[in-house]
Amino acid sequence: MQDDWLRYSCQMALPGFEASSQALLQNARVLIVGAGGLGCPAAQYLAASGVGTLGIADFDEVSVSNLHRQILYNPADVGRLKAEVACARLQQQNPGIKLVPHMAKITSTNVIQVIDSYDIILDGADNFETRYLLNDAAVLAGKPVVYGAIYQYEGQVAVWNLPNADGSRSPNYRDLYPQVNATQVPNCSVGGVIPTLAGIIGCMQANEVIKCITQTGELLKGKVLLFDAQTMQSRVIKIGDVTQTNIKALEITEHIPTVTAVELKEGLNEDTYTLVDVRTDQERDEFDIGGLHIELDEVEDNLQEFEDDKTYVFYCSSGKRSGEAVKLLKQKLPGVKAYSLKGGLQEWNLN
Amino acid sequence: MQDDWLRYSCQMALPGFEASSQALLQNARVLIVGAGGLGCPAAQYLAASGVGTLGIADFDEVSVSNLHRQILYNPADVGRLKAEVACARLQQQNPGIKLVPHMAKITSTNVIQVIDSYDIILDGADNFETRYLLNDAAVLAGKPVVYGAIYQYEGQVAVWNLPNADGSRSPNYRDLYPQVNATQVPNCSVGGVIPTLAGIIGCMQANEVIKCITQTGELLKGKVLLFDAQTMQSRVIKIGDVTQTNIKALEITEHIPTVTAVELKEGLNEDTYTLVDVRTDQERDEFDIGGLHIELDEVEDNLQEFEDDKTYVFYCSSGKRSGEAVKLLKQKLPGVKAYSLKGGLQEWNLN
Amino acid sequence: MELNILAFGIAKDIFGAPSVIVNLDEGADTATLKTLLETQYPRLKQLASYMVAVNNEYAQDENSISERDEVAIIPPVSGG
Amino acid sequence: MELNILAFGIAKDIFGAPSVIVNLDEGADTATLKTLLETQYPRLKQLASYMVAVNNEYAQDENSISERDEVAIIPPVSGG
Repeated sequence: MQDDWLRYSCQMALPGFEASSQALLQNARVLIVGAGGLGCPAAQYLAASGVGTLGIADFDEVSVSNLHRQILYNPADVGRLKAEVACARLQQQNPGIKLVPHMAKITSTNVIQVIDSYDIILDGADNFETRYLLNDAAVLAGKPVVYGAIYQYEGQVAVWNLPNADGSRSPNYRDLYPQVNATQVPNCSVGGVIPTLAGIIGCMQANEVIKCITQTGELLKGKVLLFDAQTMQSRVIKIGDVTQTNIKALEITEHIPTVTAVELKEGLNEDTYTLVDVRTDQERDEFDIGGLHIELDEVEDNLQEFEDDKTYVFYCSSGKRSGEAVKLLKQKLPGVKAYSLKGGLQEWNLN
Repeated sequence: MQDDWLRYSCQMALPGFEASSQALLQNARVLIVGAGGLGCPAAQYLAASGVGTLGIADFDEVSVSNLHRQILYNPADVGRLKAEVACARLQQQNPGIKLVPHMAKITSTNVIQVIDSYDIILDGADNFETRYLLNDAAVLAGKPVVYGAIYQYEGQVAVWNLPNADGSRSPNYRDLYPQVNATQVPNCSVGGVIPTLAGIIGCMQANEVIKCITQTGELLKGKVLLFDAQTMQSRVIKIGDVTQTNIKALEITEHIPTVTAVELKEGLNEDTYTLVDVRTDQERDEFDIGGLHIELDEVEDNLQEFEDDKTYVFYCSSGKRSGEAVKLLKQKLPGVKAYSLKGGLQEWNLN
Repeated sequence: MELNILAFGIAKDIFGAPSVIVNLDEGADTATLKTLLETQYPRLKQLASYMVAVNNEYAQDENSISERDEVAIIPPVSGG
Repeated sequence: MELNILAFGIAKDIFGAPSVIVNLDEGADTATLKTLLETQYPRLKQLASYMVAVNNEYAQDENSISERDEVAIIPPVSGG
């Protein structure tokens, strides 16, 4: 046993976990996409257990409303880049591993290059676009994805795109959900999420990554686990052995035109923009900056509200839902000018 | 909504989770016993979610072999008291809560006083003696215990001693296991533990604490959840609605006589002590400091080896197993002098 | 037959309940169930896709369903 | 009857397998099963206590067991 492996002695005492298993962890390169509710706990345990190279991809900054579940961050970190803060904290936790921050947004242009230097991708994203992009890129590159997703009290975990003995591949995310209308599925800032669920699902993802690297246990291959934190019940749904999908190319990432809070304030003074609030009634009741109010999932049914000669600025709390609204408008009403308020009302209130 | 509640907005958006639920968390006082594999993740999430008063009870120091699963600690913390390090780290994570370190070992003398100022006890202990002590004290004091335990790839979670509508109490730990022979059940340093299991079970405990405080969801009351990280299967075993136990007093904590590594080295020079290694064959093969070799679970069957006129010093890696051996000897052979090497070989090798 | 349908995630909101009962011909296939549900709950169709699990297995459109089966509707989840 | 007994935790080590088959009279009670197992595996008795779960319910000594039941032995766990 190497001297510096005292740190790992309690996992190397496990039946089926040999010194060679620890060496496999040490040589492994894992990319965590999304350093949020799922990525934080997953990264902590992968760093602790000695995964040799850990990439942390997130272009977002720490915000106050993240802190109830994103346990790598302190209030003092608000406004700093998550990938940087996470890497610094994890490096203190385990100085013996290599941490690589990726601060650029993952798009169809860079995804293949980013995942190229990793063996396994942990999908802890908070939006469908990134999930599909990672899934499709991993299928094209022949790499496994350890998937996790949470909403309110329920979570999902699975391992996608593993090789079968006959050369075929196990199911991937598009076997489960071929495509999704993102404007119709609320995210955590709308429906909320219980922080402990993020911890449980993130740790389950790290668990599957370790099993995948060390080739121990039985992976969630061709299956998806559903967990309910309110009842503590879980069930495993069998999907199948072989993927039925035929993914040949990436979907091109759409550019979402944005305006900053400063630009918007100037523009409003000059009467340039029409505001559209896409938040819920409840959020609207608490605070708003005026304009139309059409909840994100109602925008598609209200396209007649938008006129070709006007310029619309959509807003929500963080910029995520307003971004989805702009994407929808670009697709359905390409003649209408639409922007998303960058950073949402959180950013607005800081300026 | 209070201004400082922006931090909690994503959990307050949950159905069934009101501003009053957040106030309940803020007013709650939770004692975490054991700031180890279970206590670290549980404390992180309880601090993050805004539990107003969090006590952290642990008399142990951070050691290198903790770091693979005890994610609040860095190598730079090795040798420092876990309760102090944990409280400092958690206070940075949430400056809006009160953290109370308890560095004294919990015994039958102080347990009632320690738990008195808390509403709920989270049992993240690493030994049976503390588990029974907490359980019995909580039953006597009428407080719920959120229990978690791990070994290798398997974990257990339950909530003990909740009030029923008719004034009776739900089952407690002694309904499940009336008593245990601690020398016969290996702990994590013998059998190992996968770090992600600690994370999953610790987060499940925090989840039950939050449900218990906010009175949401369905608690693991009268039930125990079993989780297997190798297969990701879990099952919930029904125990019953009402406890069948009748706990009237605490078992008195036995004092374990110890010698320090320095004292032992001197004593060995003077031929005062006979050493007894209670570790496994595998551990013995790697390194030993001589003496008899009787694995902890074999000591009871080899009592004839011990002579009344000799003084024995038992040793293991950390001092936990040797302590159990000394307790067994005091009980079975009260005429034999027996000590435990404090801090085990880890301490020996530092001196 | 009367079929009890369990709802997960956003399907609970769409159904307005954690489970709903639908009437279907014995042995009807998954596609028929989906069409019926999407007629009663148009927001389900707007999701673009969702999983139907029968006895904890992913159900293809052509799989038939019987009264004793446990049927669950599991929509996509995006949060992280 | 032949009864398949699932092992959890340290019981896997004691049995030397994740499950074992024992022969018992149909309708025998839990106490009889425990005595039989403790005779074959003395280390089980040395634990001082362990849980027998029948169909995911805690089995009292006097509960009888039938061939169709799922029986699990769940010993105590100390780690944290």
